[in-house]
Amino acid sequence: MNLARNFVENFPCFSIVLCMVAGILSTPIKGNHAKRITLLVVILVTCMSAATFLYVVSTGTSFVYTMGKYPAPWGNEIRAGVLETMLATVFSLVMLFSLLGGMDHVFKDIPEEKINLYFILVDLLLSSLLAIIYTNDLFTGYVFVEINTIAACGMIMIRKIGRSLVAATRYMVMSLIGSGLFLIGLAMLYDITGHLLMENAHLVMNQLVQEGKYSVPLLVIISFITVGLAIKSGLYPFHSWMPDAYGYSTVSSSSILSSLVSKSYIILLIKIFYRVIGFDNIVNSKIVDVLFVFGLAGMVMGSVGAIMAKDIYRMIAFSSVAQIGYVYMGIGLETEAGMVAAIFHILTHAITKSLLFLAAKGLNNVSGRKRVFYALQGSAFRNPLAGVAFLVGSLSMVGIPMLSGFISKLLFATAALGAAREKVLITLIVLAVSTILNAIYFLHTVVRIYTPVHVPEEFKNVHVRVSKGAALAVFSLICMNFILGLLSQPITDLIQVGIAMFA
Amino acid sequence: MTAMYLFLAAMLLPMLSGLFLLFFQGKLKNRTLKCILIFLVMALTAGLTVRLMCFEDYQLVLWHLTDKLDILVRMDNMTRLFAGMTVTAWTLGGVFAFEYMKHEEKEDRYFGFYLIVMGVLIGLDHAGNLITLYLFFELMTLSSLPLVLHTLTHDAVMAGLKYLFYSVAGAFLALFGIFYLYAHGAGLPFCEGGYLMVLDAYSGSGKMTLLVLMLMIVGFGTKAGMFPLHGWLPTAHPVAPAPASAVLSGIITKSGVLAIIRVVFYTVGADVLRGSWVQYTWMTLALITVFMGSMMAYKEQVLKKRLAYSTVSQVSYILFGLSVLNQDGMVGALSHFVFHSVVKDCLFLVAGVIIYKTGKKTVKELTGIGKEMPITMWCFTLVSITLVGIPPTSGFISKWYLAEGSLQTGIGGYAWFGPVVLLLSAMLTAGYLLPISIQSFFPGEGYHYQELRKKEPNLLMLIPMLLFTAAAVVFGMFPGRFLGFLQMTAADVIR
Amino acid sequence: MSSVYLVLPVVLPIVGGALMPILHLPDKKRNLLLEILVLLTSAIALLCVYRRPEAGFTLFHLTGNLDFALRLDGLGSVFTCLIAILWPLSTLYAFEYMRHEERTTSFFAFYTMTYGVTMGIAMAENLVTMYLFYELLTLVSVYLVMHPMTKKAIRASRTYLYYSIGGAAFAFISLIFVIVFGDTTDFILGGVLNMEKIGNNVSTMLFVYLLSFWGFGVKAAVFPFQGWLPKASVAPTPVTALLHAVAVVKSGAFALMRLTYYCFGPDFIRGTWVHFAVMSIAMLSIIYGSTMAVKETHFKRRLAFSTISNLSYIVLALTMMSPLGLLAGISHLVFHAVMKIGSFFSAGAILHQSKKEYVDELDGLAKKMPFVFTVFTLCGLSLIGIPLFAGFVSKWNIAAAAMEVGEQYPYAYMAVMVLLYSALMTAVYILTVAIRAWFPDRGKELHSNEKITDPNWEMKLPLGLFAITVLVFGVCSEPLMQVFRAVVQGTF
Amino acid sequence: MGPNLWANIDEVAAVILFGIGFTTLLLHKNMIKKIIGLNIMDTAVYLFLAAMGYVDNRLAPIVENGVTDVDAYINPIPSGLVLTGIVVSVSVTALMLSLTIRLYRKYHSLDLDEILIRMQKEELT
Repeated sequence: MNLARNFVENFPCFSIVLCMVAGILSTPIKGNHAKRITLLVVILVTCMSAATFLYVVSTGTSFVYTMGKYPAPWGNEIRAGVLETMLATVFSLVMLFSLLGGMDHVFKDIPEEKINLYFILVDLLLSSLLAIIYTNDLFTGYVFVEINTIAACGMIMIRKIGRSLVAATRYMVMSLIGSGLFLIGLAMLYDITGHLLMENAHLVMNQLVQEGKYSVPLLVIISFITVGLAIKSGLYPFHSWMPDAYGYSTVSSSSILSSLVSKSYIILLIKIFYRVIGFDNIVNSKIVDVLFVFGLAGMVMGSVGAIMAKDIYRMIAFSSVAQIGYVYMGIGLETEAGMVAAIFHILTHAITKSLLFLAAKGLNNVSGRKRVFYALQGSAFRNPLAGVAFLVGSLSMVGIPMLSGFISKLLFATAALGAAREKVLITLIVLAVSTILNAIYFLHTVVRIYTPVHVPEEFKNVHVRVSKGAALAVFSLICMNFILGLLSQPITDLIQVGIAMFA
Repeated sequence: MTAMYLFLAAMLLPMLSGLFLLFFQGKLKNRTLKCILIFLVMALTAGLTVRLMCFEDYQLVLWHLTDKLDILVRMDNMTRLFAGMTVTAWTLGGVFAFEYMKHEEKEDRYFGFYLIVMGVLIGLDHAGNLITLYLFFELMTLSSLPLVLHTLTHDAVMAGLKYLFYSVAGAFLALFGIFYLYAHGAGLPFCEGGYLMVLDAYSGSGKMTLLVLMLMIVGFGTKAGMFPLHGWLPTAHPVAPAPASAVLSGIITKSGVLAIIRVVFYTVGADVLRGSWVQYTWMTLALITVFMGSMMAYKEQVLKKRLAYSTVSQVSYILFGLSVLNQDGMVGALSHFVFHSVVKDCLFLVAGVIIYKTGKKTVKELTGIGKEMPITMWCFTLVSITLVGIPPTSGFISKWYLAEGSLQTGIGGYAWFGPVVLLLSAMLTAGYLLPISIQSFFPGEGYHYQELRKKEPNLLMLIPMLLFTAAAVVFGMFPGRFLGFLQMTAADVIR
Repeated sequence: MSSVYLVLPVVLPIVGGALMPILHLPDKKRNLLLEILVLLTSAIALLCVYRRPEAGFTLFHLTGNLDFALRLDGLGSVFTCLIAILWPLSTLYAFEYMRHEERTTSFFAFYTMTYGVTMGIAMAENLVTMYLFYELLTLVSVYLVMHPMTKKAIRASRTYLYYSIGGAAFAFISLIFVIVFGDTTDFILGGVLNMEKIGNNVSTMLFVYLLSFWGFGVKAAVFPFQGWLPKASVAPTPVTALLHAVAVVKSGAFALMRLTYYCFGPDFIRGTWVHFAVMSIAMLSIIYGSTMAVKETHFKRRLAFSTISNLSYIVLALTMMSPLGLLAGISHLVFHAVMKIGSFFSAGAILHQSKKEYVDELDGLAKKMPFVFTVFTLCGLSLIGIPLFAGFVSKWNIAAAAMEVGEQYPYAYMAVMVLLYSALMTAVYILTVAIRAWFPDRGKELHSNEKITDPNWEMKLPLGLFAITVLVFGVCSEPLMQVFRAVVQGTF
Repeated sequence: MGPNLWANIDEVAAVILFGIGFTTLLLHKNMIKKIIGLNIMDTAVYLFLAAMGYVDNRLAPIVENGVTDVDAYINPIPSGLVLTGIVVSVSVTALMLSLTIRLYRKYHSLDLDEILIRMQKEELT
């Protein structure tokens, strides 16, 4: 038993390493094999994360896994609590489904010789994601953030069309600025605390706060770190790169990027809030209110952008701007309920967004790959599965009960009532407004794809047969959506437990 | 119980036979037979109504519409008066129509609705509480509409709509009052002198009640062509076929009067109004209407229109008589109601005869028509004199009482101002009626006697006219018992 | 009987409708099957009302203290009966009407699903469930609006979609507040708010009530969110009649009843600024609706405007915040359903038989199709509120309620005035049609040569029944009123 | 403030450098300049770290001729961080450069706005 324990405790670190190894292995071999290896790895990682998750839930405590032979406060640690493991599981699942769903497009979009490279990047990305989720060491966090960025950028630019190159560039620049700020923030943090491990830094931090020393540098540090990560995750005013980056890379990339990568930074941020600086200190420094305001702005402006958008991908991309706005709004509520809502929404959005991207691709395929809306007229009848997927995704985003979107809306709203008085009504009203905007662009598209008349002649009798993998992926994503929508109670409970474990 | 069945019979018999006639339009080919049948129905109804009038006063609940709303009929002097007048005028008008409608199309439709309205009116006259009154009031509006637009010329249809919307608007004004009064316990049957004062539900809401009463008076006054909602009358009456317009201004306008009587004297009680702003406004409106009506009539050249305007002014005599809120005024009003109905019926019938025989419409054309149809024009002249109110005709009596009433009120201005206006308008009446008969009998120069040929109508038309004329004159000569009846009625209404 | 049966009336039509497109049946078979399905559902629903299970039935547990649950209380039963009786009739009518249309299968599929969803609204035990079905109703009924698939229809359907979802979004706010500040989300006559929990948030609460009043009111087309309704009358008549006279809009009014009397509670709102605000909103929409109806010359759209004003009668009655008001609201809810569906079906029959859509084309048409026009005239008179017709009774109730409230807040007298104004307008826009049809101007009878007749029995039967109902309820509404009174006192 | 500032002159210099790099990366249109800015920024951070970790008159943390006393050496961790950081920044720079090359090949320009314009043109055609 005890042995089994220790064995399970190796899983997090092992899965990270496994991904890297897979990446290295895939270097010399051909695309097809790389694909198999990657899928295998992702599945393995999923299983391991799930196992760890169950294990942590059963023990009810988080565990720390020391890497290398140096103990704290020096060495380099990995920490696995309920939240981390759950996120890891969900992320790797979504990753798997996004890959499956977009597989045939990967082979279409990407030049033959580059395919194995693509899968290497995927492996790298997964490993960095896991690392960011698990890490207990700030600097490791930074390193993997960078790796994450590089991998993501590679996944965007691997498709050799002009726009994706430019998008990659802009993405790169933005996130480099972000990581620059993050790095300097870390450096200063290290400067005043003298620690890189989260617990120890936290201890010192509390001490400093009690003594009231370094209040100004502390504020600077918090704002640097927060702003840096916010920029990287594409909070509203810094979203300019998003639409192109998501809109023009191959579908798997865009779904992975939009649903996982940008979220991983938020998770790191939350982690730092709780485990390093301490949530009370964060609240005291008014930085969160800034997040709140930008979050609200994002909720509205993102949707407006989506309404303006000229093609379906950009529309969905803009909607993720809005969704990230939701998450930051939740964080900005400064309550635990808000945090729970935010994290739940991260899950919701991860699932729904990837579903939407896959669906959009499927619809776009039967519409002559035209990047215009009218081409989509009636496409849901040409590709029923994609149609249903898009329907479910949209409804979830609009927040129809029984789907995950409704629950996160519910959580946000309930959290809002617990928040500071001046935030209550504004939050609720902005929620309502952004719901209406969501309805406007998503349901408009739904109506369009389900309109069997005025269909452009050339697509009248286009029919596409969806590969089993894609079908499976879409189907299971839909199921996950319903599961989150109907059985949300245990999940929210777990999230609460996880946050409790953070402290 | 028998009363109930009799009443139902009296009300439903004409209605059902009317509906029957509507359903089988043009099926009954033999015209004579049809006319006889219709006449029988009307006569029978009249008989039944008279029989009902002979009963003691009674109240019957026909039906519970909801827990608060009852359909309730009631027999009292007011009912007797109005019901009696109605059936008489209606039957005679019907008889006249037998001949007149020959030159109109779709006479079956006409007679059908004519009968239905008769039934409705009987119901209206018997109405025993506000809601029943309102019910029959609305039904009357709707069912009398086809009579107005019977000719289906564009004017007729438009006039019909105008009539409809004015009446409905008025009815709704009144309905507001009914809502209000019911909320204050006015669900009970009418009773002489009103009962609202004594209810405790009423206590304290005096101001609102007055306002509501004003609304109701104006609302019901619409049917009676009272200013400001008189606009429909001069448009609607002339376009209808002559017998229709006769009963319209003879009887249907009076239903407005009845409604006001029922509200003021049988529900709220005159004391509530006496001396209030409502009474003054009411009197003023009545007087305005009296004067304006006769002015317009004086200016009008089309005969039927002129008569219609005259109706406007004459009916307001009645309203004025009521508005003074004393017994003499009441007597005057009621008597004028009877006389005016008789007279106005007769006048319209004459106009009808002229149109029927010669097709002449405007006053100018009537020069010398007295030579062609002397009897007709004699009727015309006599009743005109009555209407003007030259003693010893009936009109004189009623106006005398009206003047008496207004002098008794002792309200500074009105006391003498009322009679003055009445006098003025009497002169105007003379001015717009008598010249017609004069020029019709004395065409003067340039009238070609050689072209003269008798155009006297047949008996079907003559008899009604003659009867009306006779009535007008006789009432004037021997008013005694009739006035006694009226005084009795007035006495137990106004204490 | 066991509360499990409550699920059937909701689920049967939804599933049945969903299956329709899958088993490709020939029209005749399909219609038969559908009619049977609908009748069966209605039967079960009525049975449920007749032998009413006291307990509710929880479909499943959502989160926290939120579950999706069905239960029949007084108000719910009334609405259930209304739908259960009207739906089979209009389905019958729809068969004939849709005979020559395309895509009938999908049409009927959604038509039937809508039935189930509406049942769900009627039977919802708590606010969350009602919200769920409220959203679903939008989604299933939107196809029916866009069914003609003309550009106009699609645009109309979009407008409908945005309005309703938007409304729901605001209604959602109230849901949250009730969850947090109420003892429970279940519907309890007199409201569930917990004053301790509210504390000093009363003003916020009132504001939220206003928001959600508008939110749910969107479906009931209260001012200024009435825009979608006239647009939506491009839909086939059975839809306009049933959805925009009964199912959808009435669900809106029903939701408002639930919100006002079963969640917030009239006592909470009576006398506050919100009370007068909502009253004024209702009055505004009455005036707007009836005036526009007079202006409108397209027959069905005219009726749609009339629906706007009549719905606001119901809302106005509700806003009296008194038991009498609720009673009046319920009675008008029922009676208006009957008479409006009657007049809509007449309009549809006219459209279907003679292809005439505009009021000024109807001169003398009554001679050709007397039956339809008789029905229309009767329903019309009832709409105006002539005594002896159903409409009068409900209007009387509304006025009575207003008068009662007027004692305390004289502002309510305004309500009666508005009522009478709109009654006059109703007279104008209904009777002009009737008179044109029965008594056309000379030489305006355009139809002397056209072959136009009354429709066949499938259309006539519902029409006749509606006309009869209007008359019957007009003459003896007392038994029904007793039921309603029981509902209002919560003793049903 | 004055002496305090002088005492931490390295950190101050680092922060100023960081600012310069940051603005260059953010505002310059030219890709190459952006990259240079990026490097300046990173270097600034390394300077900051190094200055932080440096203790006067001690040796670099490399064990020489057997001196194992901890006090003989400066704090090794910052140096470690710097090394790691350099690796990261090098790789990032490489990536950026490769991107730049690709962009240049495609649009024959290094100016980002120019590139955007040409891209739109290309899509229109």
